[in-house]
Amino acid sequence: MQLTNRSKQVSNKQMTFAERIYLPAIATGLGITIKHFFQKKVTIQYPEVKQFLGPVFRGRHVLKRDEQGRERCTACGLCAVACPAEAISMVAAEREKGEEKLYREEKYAAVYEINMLRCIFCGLCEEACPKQAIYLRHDEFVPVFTERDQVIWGKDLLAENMNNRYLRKAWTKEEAREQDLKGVEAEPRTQL
Amino acid sequence: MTETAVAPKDTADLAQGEKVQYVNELTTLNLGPTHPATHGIFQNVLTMDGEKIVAGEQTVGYIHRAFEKIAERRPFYQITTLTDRMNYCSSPINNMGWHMTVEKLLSIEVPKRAQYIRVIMMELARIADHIVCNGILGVDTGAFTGFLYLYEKREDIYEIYEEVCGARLTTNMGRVGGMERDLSTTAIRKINDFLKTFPPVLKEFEKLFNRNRIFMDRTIGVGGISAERAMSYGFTGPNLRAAGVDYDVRVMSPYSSYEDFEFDIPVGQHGDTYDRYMVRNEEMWQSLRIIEQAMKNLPEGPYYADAPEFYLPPKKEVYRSMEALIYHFKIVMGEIEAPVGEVYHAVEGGNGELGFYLLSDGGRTPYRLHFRRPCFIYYQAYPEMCVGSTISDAIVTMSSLNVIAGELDA
Amino acid sequence: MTIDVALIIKAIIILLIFGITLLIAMYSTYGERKVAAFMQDRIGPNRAGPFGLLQPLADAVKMFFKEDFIPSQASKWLFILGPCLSMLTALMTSAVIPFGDSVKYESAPGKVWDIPVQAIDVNIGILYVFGVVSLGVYGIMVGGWASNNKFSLLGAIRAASQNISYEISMGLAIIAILMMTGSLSIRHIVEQQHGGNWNIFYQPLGFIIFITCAFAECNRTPFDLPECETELIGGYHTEYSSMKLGFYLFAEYINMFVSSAMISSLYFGGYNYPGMDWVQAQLTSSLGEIAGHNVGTLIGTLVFFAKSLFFVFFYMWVRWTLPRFRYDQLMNLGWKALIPLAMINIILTGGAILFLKPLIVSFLK
Amino acid sequence: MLTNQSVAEEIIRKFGDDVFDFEEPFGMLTFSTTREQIIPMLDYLKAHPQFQVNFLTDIMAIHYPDRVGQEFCVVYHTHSFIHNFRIRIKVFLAEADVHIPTATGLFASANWMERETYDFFGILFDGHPNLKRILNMDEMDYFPMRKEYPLEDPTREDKIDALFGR
Amino acid sequence: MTQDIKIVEAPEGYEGSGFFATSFDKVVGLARSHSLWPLPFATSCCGIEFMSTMASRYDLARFGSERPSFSPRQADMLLVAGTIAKKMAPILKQVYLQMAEPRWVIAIGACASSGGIFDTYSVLQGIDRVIPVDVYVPGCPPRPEQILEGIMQVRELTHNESLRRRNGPEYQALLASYNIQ
Amino acid sequence: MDFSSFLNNLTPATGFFYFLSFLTILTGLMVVLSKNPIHSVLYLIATFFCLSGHYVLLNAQFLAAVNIIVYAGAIMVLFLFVIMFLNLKQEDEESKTNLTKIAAMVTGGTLFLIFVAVFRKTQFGAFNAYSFDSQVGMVESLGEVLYKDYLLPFELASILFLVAMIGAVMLGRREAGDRHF
Repeated sequence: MQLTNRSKQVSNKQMTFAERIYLPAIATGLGITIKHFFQKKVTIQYPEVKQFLGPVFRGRHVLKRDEQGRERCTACGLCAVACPAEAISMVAAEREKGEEKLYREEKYAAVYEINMLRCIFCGLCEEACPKQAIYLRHDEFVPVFTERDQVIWGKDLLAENMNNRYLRKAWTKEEAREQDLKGVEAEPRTQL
Repeated sequence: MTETAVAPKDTADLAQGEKVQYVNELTTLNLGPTHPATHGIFQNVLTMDGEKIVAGEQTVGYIHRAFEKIAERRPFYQITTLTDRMNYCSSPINNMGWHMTVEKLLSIEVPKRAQYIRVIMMELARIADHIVCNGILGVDTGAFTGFLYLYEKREDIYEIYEEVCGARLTTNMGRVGGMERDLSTTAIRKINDFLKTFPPVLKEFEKLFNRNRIFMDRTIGVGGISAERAMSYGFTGPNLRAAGVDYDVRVMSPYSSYEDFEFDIPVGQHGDTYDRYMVRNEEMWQSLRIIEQAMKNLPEGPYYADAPEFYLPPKKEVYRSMEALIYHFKIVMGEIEAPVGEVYHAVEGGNGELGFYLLSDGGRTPYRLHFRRPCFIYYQAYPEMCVGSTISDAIVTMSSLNVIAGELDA
Repeated sequence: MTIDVALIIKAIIILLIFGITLLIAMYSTYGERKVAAFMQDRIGPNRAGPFGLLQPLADAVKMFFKEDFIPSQASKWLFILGPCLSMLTALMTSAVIPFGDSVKYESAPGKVWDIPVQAIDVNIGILYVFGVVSLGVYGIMVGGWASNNKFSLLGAIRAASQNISYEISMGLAIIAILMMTGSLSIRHIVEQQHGGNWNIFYQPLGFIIFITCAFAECNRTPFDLPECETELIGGYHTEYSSMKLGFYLFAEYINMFVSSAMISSLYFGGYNYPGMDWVQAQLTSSLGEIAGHNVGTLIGTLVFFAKSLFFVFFYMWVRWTLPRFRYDQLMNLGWKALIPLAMINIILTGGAILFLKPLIVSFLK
Repeated sequence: MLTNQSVAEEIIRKFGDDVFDFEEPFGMLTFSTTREQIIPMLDYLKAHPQFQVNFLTDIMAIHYPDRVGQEFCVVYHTHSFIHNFRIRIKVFLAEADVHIPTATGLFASANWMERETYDFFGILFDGHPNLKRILNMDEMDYFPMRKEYPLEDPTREDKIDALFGR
Repeated sequence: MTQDIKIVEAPEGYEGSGFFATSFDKVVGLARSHSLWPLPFATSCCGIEFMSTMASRYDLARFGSERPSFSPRQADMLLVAGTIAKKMAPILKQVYLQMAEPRWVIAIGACASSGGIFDTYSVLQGIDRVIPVDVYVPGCPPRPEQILEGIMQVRELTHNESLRRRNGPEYQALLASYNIQ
Repeated sequence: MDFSSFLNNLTPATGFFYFLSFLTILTGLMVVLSKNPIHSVLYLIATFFCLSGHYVLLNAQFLAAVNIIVYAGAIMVLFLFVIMFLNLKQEDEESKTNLTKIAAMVTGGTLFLIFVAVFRKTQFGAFNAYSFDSQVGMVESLGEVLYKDYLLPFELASILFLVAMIGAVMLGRREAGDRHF
């Protein structure tokens, strides 16, 4: 049935004599594979060589702290709502006197847990966060687990380590776009 | 599945239709659900006379995940993550299809640039989808190597995805109202690189298979279906086109500026495996053409629509202005009411017409969301296509149909 | 005493032949994986030892310590017999292949022993190989049937019909060679191809038929229907685990090596190579009669291995390039293409021997 | 080119009072009919020399627990390739009587779509050759897509309400 | 190959002039860890990522694991990649039962490990409901790198496992808790 | 002649002969006695091997090889093939009526009588070591006899085979419009 005038017949089932006797096509095929035999291999030797995963890769979560090391999270719960896997849970608490060094906002997450096996790394929590608190690291994965009871990560694992801070080129996509337009060199996709 | 000690069912029951006198004893072969050739998961109970199939019946639902039920509990923007996992070989098409459905419901006009970016992503996804299908067809006919050559290029597509959205397979790409981020210079470079490096690889793949008599013998006349039966069985996409009907949603009811692009609709002759293979192959070339055109004519401008109620405001605004913060909260909580109405939107997915039938009662979630999943609809023709052929044919037919379990079982 | 030493040398040669056959088969598995990887732009095994050289060892040890599973519904003895038969027949074949010329040993002055580098030189060597190869299918059939699994049975049935069909054209292809050489002894055939006078130049068609049939007899792609993974999971060895599986896989590689050795013996002159007379003369003149001869034999043997290994590589090369046939196409090819071709080849050869040869001989005179 | 107006008029002329509730949401001709008329309707559209609505895009159902007497709605999406014209037909059914004739005689594709609809909503397609569950397990004793049934897996043990964050 | 890759190290043992002794367990463990044949039980998205892992760029073959054994008898590790619905669970269990000891199980991805986003009536909430799991790989789907991490974790387990573990009472108790004899 | 002296006089060749004969008869009996047809076929193959051994003892290497190639290698494979296809197992055990049993007894008894009669009349030829031609069973002498004395029957037989083969191929030919297989 012809519905449009853009159709194009593509399949030709008539074989020529050369095709009929198998050998030329086989020889071509063998030629292609032997060519690849001597070509450079594309394999990345993974555990030793690590590849850069792109500036916006959605890896493991981190609860950012600000410059003074205070937690940014204010336990608003937007990330938990935005999570399609319902993997995030938190308990909010009021900041007490003397805790200003620990928490930036007046409310903070006393408990912040992510079920790492439920998480689908969709990035919606990062997008939902109004406080620049939760990020998905572009340079690290969640490690593998051997026990089911290791999988719920609390703040001890999620909160950023001040000695080994998580850095990234741009913290929002607008920022990334500005830098991109300015021509800030993108990180090369090679070894990490 | 190696366990074949199935209770010998009354095989005559399986041979639906007229009673045939079989000289030989019939055996029942359980193909799947974990047979390597079923890739995804479905079971084919084949009744065989020697190596010849006399009847078949499929059992599906082995990864039924209740997408439609979940969709009734999730705000619109979270449903994107569901569509990712439907046809996971070409998730961006699903993502975009869903966004366009919602945009249709909300009557949002998406700017040209976003539309073009979407087209680029969708065509990349189509290439990725067809790579898997044609590569696997190669694997199932016994030639593994060609598949890996193509798969290398698929990794390049993944890199582009990663640059655009941050994930490889389940992309969660795009947002209601546009794209979540613009194409970065790296992404543009990578797409251009891909446009340059993919054709030689595809040519090589074609040289390995297209005119190789072993492959042609394996596929020509195998699993054929007439255009009429194909229409009756609800075939769409490459499988219908292979039968000779040039139905393509991109041309018939253009969406996302497809009317701007110049491309052909490849069609086959008899709807057999070779036709399907050739059509998919040609579609990859056509997709490349579309991407080329889109990259060349990529308009400047915003990459998201001016719809503050639905598109998340820039983060900077959120930190600064109260209004943006309120919108931000409302959008994330899913509290912005959608209009009441019903909308059907179809896109040309990797396997055919991927339809979204969205019924909204004005709440934060769809009242009912139905996916028209092409795989589910055409897979029922499989017994008819493989009866009378051998088990090898049945397997080749199955892989050329490109049945994606996630899409099949919802 | 003197006889004993000769016997010991013979025994060493026999042991070496079997040892080398096993070793080559073992490293063929590694080679297969590396070749596949390289053709697919990958690297292949490289963690077990330098360049992954210990990979076959790791596989073997693992298989030895894997649970040996006998399905409850299988017939136990036949289930065990299957892989044993496969391995036995595969190993038996290498006995009559001449790996090299001969080793000379002077036990006493003037008393020189001439020991061929071959396990046994039967004067019906080809028939022996043929007979043993035709038995190889029993291992597959018995194993496949005993597994009590439909996929295995299908694999076994395919193997049986395939092997029988391709044996015929293989035999017919060899007959053309026999017509040329007039001997059934493989050593004779090899010796007649002295220097660069290889049969491939006289029998190109026969060679193509033979190698196709060899692929089919070894169940290698494009004829790997008995085990093809995507259709029959593992075919006849679906139910096998542990070392019994190892035997099956191993037998396949031994068969591959043996048939490569046959190809190089029958069509590529075995241990002969162009200019070998000159090399031999140089060696004898520089090293002395006996030592020179032995070194010459060694070089010949190495040449033979190089040829055989090339064909082993060719097997792998083809496997990772071509799609496989369908069952009926395979039968069609065997019965409708190869057998008539082989017959035509015989007629042509006969004609050439009867008419062309005297013509050329008289012309040269 | 077919217009919604002309097609609707033609259908009304043919079926009279059996078609009602004409709508055009987002340009697609939508109307309702009765279950007695649905198969003749599909047949008519398919055989119509001009319309040639010969492609069944989709069959699905909707559950409206609040509409008494019209709890279930079966929706047919049909498509005329020649004119690129889509029609949506709805049939409302009461919960007490969820029978509707099958369309498998007209479209082979209706087979599984109807089975799926049965599986999800329990709608009985009379005359269907093989009306049994397709996606869910045969042992399942309810129709999961009906609004009253929960989504979540009831056996999930690690489900603490606190985890949901809302 | 300019980069140094970590190849196998000789197992711990006693070395003297001309001899090297090590425990049998270690040698076997070492061999096993370099020859883990996977049985890909790939049902959905993660299966595609597993294909990537097998493909040229990540090349599972480097660890000697490229031979997929679709027959459970021959496989050493079961890679469950993708959603396992309740309809599928008995089949998964059967495949596990058909595997020959020693066997390891990796749950790849959120769905196989815990059900992921599919907390629904039809999806099994983690395959550890039906079979014992050795390694969970998070991610939806995990990147090939993560799948490789998971496989390397299994290699670690294999390497250090005692030959007698599979006959030990602890293991029997574990199996018994899943109603597996 | 008592048994020990018999053993003492046994040359390797005769010893081998007795051993092979014993095996031949044993496997031959097992062919008949096995309940499972597959086992019967396998015993039959073993019988052929023993017979080939006898040929070798007779210095008829060609016949030995051909016996294995043709009978064990091809015909028995087909036997096995057919039996596997028919999937005969323990069924049909009761189907033997008294009539069949009687008929079988009569036939068997007659055959036995004929054998006895034949053996009674048989005269063993004297073995003369000097006039014995060791090459009589070799390929060359066989070829000479076949192509000189029995040329016509040989050629006729080969034509018969050729015709049969071509006929088989023709029968297997696909009719136009027929689906393959």
